Amino acid sequence: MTLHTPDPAAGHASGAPARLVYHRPDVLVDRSTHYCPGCGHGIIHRLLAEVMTELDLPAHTIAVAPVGCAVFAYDYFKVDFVEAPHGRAPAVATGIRRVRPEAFVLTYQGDGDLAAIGTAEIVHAAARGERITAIFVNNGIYGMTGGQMAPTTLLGQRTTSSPSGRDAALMGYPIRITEMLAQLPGVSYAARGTIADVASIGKLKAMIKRACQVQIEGGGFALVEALSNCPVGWGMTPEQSIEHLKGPVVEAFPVGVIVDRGKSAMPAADTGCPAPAHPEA
Amino acid sequence: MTLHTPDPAAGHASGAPARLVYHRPDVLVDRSTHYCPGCGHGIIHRLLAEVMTELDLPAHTIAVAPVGCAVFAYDYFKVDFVEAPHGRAPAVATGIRRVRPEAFVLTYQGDGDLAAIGTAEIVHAAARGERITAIFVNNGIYGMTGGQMAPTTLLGQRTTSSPSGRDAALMGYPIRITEMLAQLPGVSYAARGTIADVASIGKLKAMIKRACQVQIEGGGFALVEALSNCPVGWGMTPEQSIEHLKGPVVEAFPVGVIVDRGKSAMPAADTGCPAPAHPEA
Amino acid sequence: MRTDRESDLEARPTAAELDTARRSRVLMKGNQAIAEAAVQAGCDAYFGYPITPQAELLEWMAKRMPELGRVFVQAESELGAINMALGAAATGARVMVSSSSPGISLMAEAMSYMAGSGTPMVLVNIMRAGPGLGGIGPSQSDYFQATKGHGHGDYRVPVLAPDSIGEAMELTATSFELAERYRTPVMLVADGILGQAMEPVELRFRMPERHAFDWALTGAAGRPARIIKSIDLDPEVLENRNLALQHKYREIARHEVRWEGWQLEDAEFAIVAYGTAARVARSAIAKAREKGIKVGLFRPITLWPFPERQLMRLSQRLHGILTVELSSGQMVEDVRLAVEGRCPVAFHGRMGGMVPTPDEVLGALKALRGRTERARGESHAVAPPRAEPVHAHATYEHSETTPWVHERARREGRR
Amino acid sequence: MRTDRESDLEARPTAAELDTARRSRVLMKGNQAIAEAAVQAGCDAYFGYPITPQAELLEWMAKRMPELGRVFVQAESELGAINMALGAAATGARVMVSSSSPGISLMAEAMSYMAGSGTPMVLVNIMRAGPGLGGIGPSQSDYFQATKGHGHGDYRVPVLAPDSIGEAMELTATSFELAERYRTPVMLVADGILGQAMEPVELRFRMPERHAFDWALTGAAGRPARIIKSIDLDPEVLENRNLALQHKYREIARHEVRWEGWQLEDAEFAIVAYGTAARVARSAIAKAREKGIKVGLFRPITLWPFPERQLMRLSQRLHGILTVELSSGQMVEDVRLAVEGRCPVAFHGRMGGMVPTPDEVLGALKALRGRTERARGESHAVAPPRAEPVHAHATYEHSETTPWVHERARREGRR
Amino acid sequence: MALRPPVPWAPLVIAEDRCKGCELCIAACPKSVLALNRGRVNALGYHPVELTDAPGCTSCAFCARVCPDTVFTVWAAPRPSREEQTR
Amino acid sequence: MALRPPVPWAPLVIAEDRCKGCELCIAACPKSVLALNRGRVNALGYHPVELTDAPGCTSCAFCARVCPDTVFTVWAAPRPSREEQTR
Amino acid sequence: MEHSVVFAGFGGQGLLFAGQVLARAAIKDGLEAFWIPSYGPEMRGGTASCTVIVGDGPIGSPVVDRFDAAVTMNLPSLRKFAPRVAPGGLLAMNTSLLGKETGGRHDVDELHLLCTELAARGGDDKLVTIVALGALVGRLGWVTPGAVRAALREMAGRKRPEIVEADLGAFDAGLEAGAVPAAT
Amino acid sequence: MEHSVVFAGFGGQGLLFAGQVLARAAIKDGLEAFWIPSYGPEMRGGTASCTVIVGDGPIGSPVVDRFDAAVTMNLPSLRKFAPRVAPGGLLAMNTSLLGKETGGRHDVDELHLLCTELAARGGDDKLVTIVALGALVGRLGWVTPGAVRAALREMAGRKRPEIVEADLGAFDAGLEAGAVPAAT
Ligand SMILES: Cc1ncc(C[n+]2csc(CCOP(=O)(O)OP(=O)(O)O)c2C)c(N)n1
Ligand SMILES: Cc1ncc(C[n+]2csc(CCOP(=O)(O)OP(=O)(O)O)c2C)c(N)n1
Ligand code: SF4
Ligand code: SF4
Ligand code: SF4
Ligand code: SF4
Ligand code: SF4
Ligand code: SF4
Ligand SMILES: [Mg+2]
Ligand SMILES: [Mg+2]
Repeated sequence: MTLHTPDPAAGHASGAPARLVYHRPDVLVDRSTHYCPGCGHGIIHRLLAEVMTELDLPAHTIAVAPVGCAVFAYDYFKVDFVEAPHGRAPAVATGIRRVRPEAFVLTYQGDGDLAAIGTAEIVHAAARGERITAIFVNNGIYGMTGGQMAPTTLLGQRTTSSPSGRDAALMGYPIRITEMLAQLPGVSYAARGTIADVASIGKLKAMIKRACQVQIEGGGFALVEALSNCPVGWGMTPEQSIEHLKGPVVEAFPVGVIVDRGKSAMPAADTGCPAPAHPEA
Repeated sequence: MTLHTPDPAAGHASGAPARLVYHRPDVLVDRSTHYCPGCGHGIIHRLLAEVMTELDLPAHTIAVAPVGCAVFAYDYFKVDFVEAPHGRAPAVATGIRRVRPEAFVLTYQGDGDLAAIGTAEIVHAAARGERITAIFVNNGIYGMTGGQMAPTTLLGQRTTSSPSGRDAALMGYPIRITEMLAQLPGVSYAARGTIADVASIGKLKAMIKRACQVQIEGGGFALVEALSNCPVGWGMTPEQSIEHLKGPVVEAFPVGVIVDRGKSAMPAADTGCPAPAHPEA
Repeated sequence: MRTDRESDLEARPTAAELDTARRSRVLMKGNQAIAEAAVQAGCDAYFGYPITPQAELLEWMAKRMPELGRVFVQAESELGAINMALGAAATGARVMVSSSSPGISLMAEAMSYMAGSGTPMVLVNIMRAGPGLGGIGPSQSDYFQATKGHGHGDYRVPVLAPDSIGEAMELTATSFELAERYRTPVMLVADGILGQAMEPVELRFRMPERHAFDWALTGAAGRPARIIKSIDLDPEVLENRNLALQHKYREIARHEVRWEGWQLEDAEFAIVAYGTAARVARSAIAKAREKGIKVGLFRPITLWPFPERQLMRLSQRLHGILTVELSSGQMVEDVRLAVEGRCPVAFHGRMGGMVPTPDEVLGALKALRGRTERARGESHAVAPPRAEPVHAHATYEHSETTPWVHERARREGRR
Repeated sequence: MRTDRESDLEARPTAAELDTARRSRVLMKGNQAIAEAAVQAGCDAYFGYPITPQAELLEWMAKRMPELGRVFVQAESELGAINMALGAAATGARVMVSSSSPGISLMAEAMSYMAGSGTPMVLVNIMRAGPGLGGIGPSQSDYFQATKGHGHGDYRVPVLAPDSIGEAMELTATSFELAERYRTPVMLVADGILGQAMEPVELRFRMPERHAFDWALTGAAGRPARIIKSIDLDPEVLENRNLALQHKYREIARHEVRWEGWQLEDAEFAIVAYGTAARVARSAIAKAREKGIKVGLFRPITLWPFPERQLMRLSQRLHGILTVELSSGQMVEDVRLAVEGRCPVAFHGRMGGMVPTPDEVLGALKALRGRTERARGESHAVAPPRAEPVHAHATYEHSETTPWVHERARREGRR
Repeated sequence: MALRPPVPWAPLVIAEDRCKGCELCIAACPKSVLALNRGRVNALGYHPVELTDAPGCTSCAFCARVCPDTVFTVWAAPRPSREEQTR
Repeated sequence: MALRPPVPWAPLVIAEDRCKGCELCIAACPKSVLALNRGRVNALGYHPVELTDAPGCTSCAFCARVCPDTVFTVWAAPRPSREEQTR
Repeated sequence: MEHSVVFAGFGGQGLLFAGQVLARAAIKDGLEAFWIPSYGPEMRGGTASCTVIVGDGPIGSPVVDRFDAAVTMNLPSLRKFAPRVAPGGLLAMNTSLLGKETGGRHDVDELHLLCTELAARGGDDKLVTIVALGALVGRLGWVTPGAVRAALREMAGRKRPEIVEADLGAFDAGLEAGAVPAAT
Repeated sequence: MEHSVVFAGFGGQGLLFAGQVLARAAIKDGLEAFWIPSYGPEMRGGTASCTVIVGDGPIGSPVVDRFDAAVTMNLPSLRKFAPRVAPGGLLAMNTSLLGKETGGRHDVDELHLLCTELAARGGDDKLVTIVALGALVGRLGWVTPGAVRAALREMAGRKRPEIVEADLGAFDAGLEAGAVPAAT
């Protein structure tokens, strides 16, 4: 890679030493990614890498890669990785979690992976309260296979498998699976952020950090949904895709922390639904 | 079968004709079932049969049998039946629904079937708002395979696969899947009833009836969860099992109508969770 | 990243074009041609889930089926898709599902149910390289799965394997016919090349006749209720059910074997190959004939039922057989079962999305000829010991690199 | 309804009993014996989902594993279970999963992933009758699935088939050994009878040696990160990966074939059978020997790698082979591949949960002897035409009822 | 189907051969007029239920509504006519 | 890693060969000091981004935070010391 | 020597248990044994059965052409298994439930046992199948009564020590009833 | 007669399209054709390629040992495919991007094309691969220019009628450039 080679002794014109404001986290492998120009996966990878570095996680992380555009995630992080079959990352992570209590266990899944084929696995990992941190990249489409409709595709959105736009009567409604999961008592933390602008990116990073901390502190299942873009699948320029994200996408999928139960299992009714009693019968 | 053969001309001693208060619905095949003594499946079968008769459904019903103790349901109803693989009844029903718009489509599933292995299928049938009526028999256990833990087993409950009682830390929390599904905009009706006493049985029947009417009226997905017993799997007499049902089970799984959107898709926030917006973007 | 298919949409014939261009030659992509053939064969419902290199089939259906007021559902998964198909087919609808290798694996249980309960359906597998997530290159490594193992229990499904896009269209109609005639799921298998390539095809479609089904679920109005199921807990009853299945399979094996011979009349050698491998074999045979090697092509079109007797008879007058596959050697077992030692059987295969070239196949053929000539020479003296069968000399290109790869992979922990 | 197993709990040896009774004979149920053998073999984690006739295996683990501070998870499904196993095994843990036929079908994709990525794991299939939901009676109709098709792609897994509960315990330990030695999933298959029956067993357990794995995911502390995967989109790289796999399979085939011969020394005929069918064959052989028929047993213990060369050598001096299976005839294909026409191969099978009786097998053996004697008589005049192989005379009990069942089934719409 | 009342008059028709002796009806009967007949075993191998006190039965059909095995058909005495009621 | 500032002084180190020309940084830069260099094509085949006005850059790192390809390393001029600030 | 017996009847009659006791006793006597339940889904109150094979060498087929003995505790079992007893074999019947029913076989030894009554003598009239086991052992002597008693003590003792004595009593009552040829 | 050509370059250069135009033209000329993309996952801006085989009889192998022609539109493609051109075959190169690069082959006909410049002449400097297609046709004459023009009109006309003229211009520019031996 070509860098402007710095002079070891260099500083600002003022003579005082310059301050490093931002640099790529060490845990990222120094190579270019396979993602399309402007794809949010890159941003989310970087945030995750920053958080892992800040929390000193890389050396004891075991991560699970999905099947989706992020299938090659293992090529970009200097951490141990296993590739899960499409949708099964939460089950794979459960297996790791149970035999490696000391490891930091991380999954990274797309919306087709997590909210379609892998629905049963994510629901039950959450219900079991598996001590896992899940990063859920919702770009409302199947990026890798050529832009087909995902369960999170907006109504009216055209994709290669909904050529006249998603029609609720035939194709159902977009699923807000994070809200659904947040109801489960085993879930310690659930939040939705987005990469739509610099401020949101900052908040998203804070969510990811909290979701990792919850695991370190011994809490249950933690999930962060990151609303992301897919310029190619959406048929937009990267900039257009960001505008679309800021508008209709965020409208359909409200951002914010949905639940933060920390270490405590199942506090009452904070999802607005009556809490189950668990008699020791 | 031995019946006290009635005399055609018989009436009450008063000489006036006697009134028929209750008789088994015609749609039930006149044979004894394979269910254990006191098993709620029998009661729920009967309620369903009554409702089908009252709504004149049998001749155009196509029903889907699960894998579970109710796998032989097709032996007891005089309606067309297809057997689904374990957990896949909602997908099978979707296939029927799409090619037979005029049929009444019914599924009947146990809690292992619907809330464990079939989680993805039920969630997505609900999300698509498939015009299907689903009867969900939650007896908190895997009856057919010998009484193992189900996702709905109560905390502390001993089963053959949780011999020292269900422990949330290792086996997770009971899932209230009907509440989860009720969040989805495609769900027209979701309710939970029980067979714990005569009054509840009456209410449960009303729920089943409403869930069938919703389909007839052209609504979306309709689901009735019936809290039931499994005397054999719970290691109780039928009476004890009913007491248990009335107590801890109903406490953990509150009965009542959770959502009734009728034909309209997704009215706001009646599950206490923010409603998604669906921009036609 | 996405699998780049930039000009697909441009190349897609419009519906109008399809109508007016009947019987003329149109450039069509394999995936789309199969889909359109299904549409024209009267497919009532399609259920699928995206996967490369099959996605254009699903996408074509996403457009065409709703246009015609028919059913298209993108399921939540392959499990969803195949079970939707089970439901729709149980009502007597003409149903198709498509996927590629990993997705097909997920359908094993339901396929066994459909076979067991006699539910007609056409399943298309545009095979890619495995195992696991593998790659998306063309492959024939799901031969065993299609013809033998897949789901549990004693069942088989007819498996059709076209070697051109035109034949794929024809066999799509045939698949529906077989499915309904025998009340069975049918598989149509092609590798990724046939799915992705374009060839000129004649738009000659065929709509199999519709029959009234006395088993279909339509609501028990005015008749006893019907049940579609595969369970029978009484072993004697279940055995009878299984015997009926085996009887059906014998009927299929008797009536539905399909294969093609080419240049076999004077052949001393035959290449046995199907699908894309058969096309490569054709080119290799042309080259071999130029060099005076008398070789022909034996191309199974039904992989199950395998043209066992036909190949058996042929093998009696051959010096040797070379089986060519895009796999480690799967169909070659059926070849050997048919041949049962009547002549030597050699194998040449490529894996992982690699396709053998005609020169490679020619090389393997020459090697076989060399060995058999030596053996035949010796056999004039003593009968050749059968202990070391010729098929043991399978050729895998680059197989000398194997141990090294193995080692490196181990060292890097990247298996 | 439930599958009645009223006295299981009473019959379960307590942990104390197990400890003190080492090397003494204890009555144990197959499912429980396999489970306990796994526990004693150092199994770190078990993942499962209930299904008859395997449930007691899961239940045993539910009790024992937590007692020992090890991992037991009842997964949400078989897909969940096998993928949990994939994750746990990727970290180097010793992992077991068990199920029965329909549940095994659901594991096809993940098995392909594990084979492709080199993840060791032991999968137990207590086979029941199929296809579909079928029944819960004993069966061997998943032979093809275990040895060939199951998942997609060019992979195989070692398959071990005990014929007694004691051997099942021994082979459980062996399965872990093979899995770790070759970095591969291994299957242990038994039919429902072996799972459900009780036999006295010696509590002789074996704990395979533990090795440090240079590939296991443990956190990339002080070493480069490790990746466990099966994907490689570059066909050349993926082909190399596949060649390495095939190399491994050749190694396994070379070193790990297991089989047992019984009364073969002077045998003119052999019965080839495994598992419960081999026990029936033993009784039939005893009866046959009383009648002066010189017959022995060839019992494959590894179904893959099949003892091909051993059977091939044996077949050179036999008059005929009878293959007996609880299936429509699956292993018989591997028998024929080994024999390649060197002697006639007949088949006798039962399906649907039925088990052949010794008398039945004896009958089939006599029929084979009759046919081969006739053929040998003729062959003194002219070489026998190979066109009609003897294995075509497969016997299925009651097969004459087949068409009738078929018809009735159709009429009632109850297929 | 037992769509005519039994003779001699009784409010219940009991399909005895289908009874599994679970006793749920017995628990549900507000008048306590049901019991298992311990002296008989039906074809399924159970002691079937019997009505111990026919006049005590109010035809409330609670028994029928809780019975999992559709054992009961319930008849009621004719309702007094409106005329009779007002009298 | 570019953990020392570039010479001659510039607030950004741009890993040009990793840039895919998506222009997200350009849209995010509050000072509009970034642009694609249409005169160059990098190894990936894209026009890479460049800093058009180094003094205009405030080192806010917005560009780095939106870039999906971790192209930027951002340096800031030394902060005035507390002394300087109070002066 | 290899002997086979089937125990068949209703689900609640303790058939699987009785079979296991026999198998355990065989082991104590130094024999081989094989116990296999009909593990199909059976209703409570439906039919259940198990087969036990005891022998002095390794047990071959778990499936036998003909049983050397059948213990039939209800009518469906009698109907099903009477025809499958080997000529000269033993057909033990629970006369308390079967009354005047017979197996319709003239080439087997039909043993009519008032199991309920005999069990009551032992102290618990539910232990009908243990009575039948006793009779089988008394009649055929495949295993020693001492081994059965030891097995009973171990097995019943573990989970329900309160009825060990009743079990032993039922066994002894059956043993005695089996030892003399029954009047048909 | 059977001819094969590979079109290879960056994902956005219209390679798959150009290949399809050639295949369509072949059909119009009464020939057989086979078009196959390298359908691997390719980044935008990564490499993409397709192979076209035209012939007067049924097309056999979709995979060829050596190409009769290669159209290489960027450096990775040149490096990959130059060695795979058959001796005496054609190696067309996009000199606008490749500059002074050569295929290093002395036994093939190297055709250097300033594709961008030639395309600009036709009206749209993006249509580089259509230029190369023109040159290929001009040089080798596998199909008639008329058939290509008709195919271009049909295919470009359907989705982007506004650039049909530019496409035709680019094709003609390439045709001309291909017709005379290029100076290397
Ligand atoms: C069992 C199976 N089904 C389908 C596929 C094909 N496939 C690969 S990625 C993918 C979905 C990708 O979508 P998503 O999870 O949203 O990830 P994205 O690419 O959008 O980041 C699919 C369906 C597969 N590899 N395996
Ligand atoms: C794929 C598959 N896995 C497991 C089984 C075994 N099985 C049969 S029924 C059942 C669960 C039954 O529980 P539930 O759905 O709650 O029904 P219930 O019997 O309690 O009414 C299971 C796991 C199966 N038949 N198929
Ligand atoms: S296809 Fe979409 S999600 Fe995938 S890399 Fe490209 S832009 Fe990103
Ligand atoms: S096992 Fe339980 S659910 Fe099944 S029939 Fe018996 S009581 Fe009912
Ligand atoms: S009808 Fe009412 S009162 Fe009469 S027996 Fe039934 S529950 Fe008792
Ligand atoms: S509820 Fe029904 S089955 Fe139970 S005892 Fe009463 S009548 Fe018999
Ligand atoms: S650091 Fe801020 S001002 Fe400077 S280039 Fe980046 S975004 Fe613009
Ligand atoms: S955001 Fe990154 S990749 Fe995109 S143009 Fe800017 S520097 Fe290049
Ligand atoms: Mg996505
Ligand atoms: Mg249940």
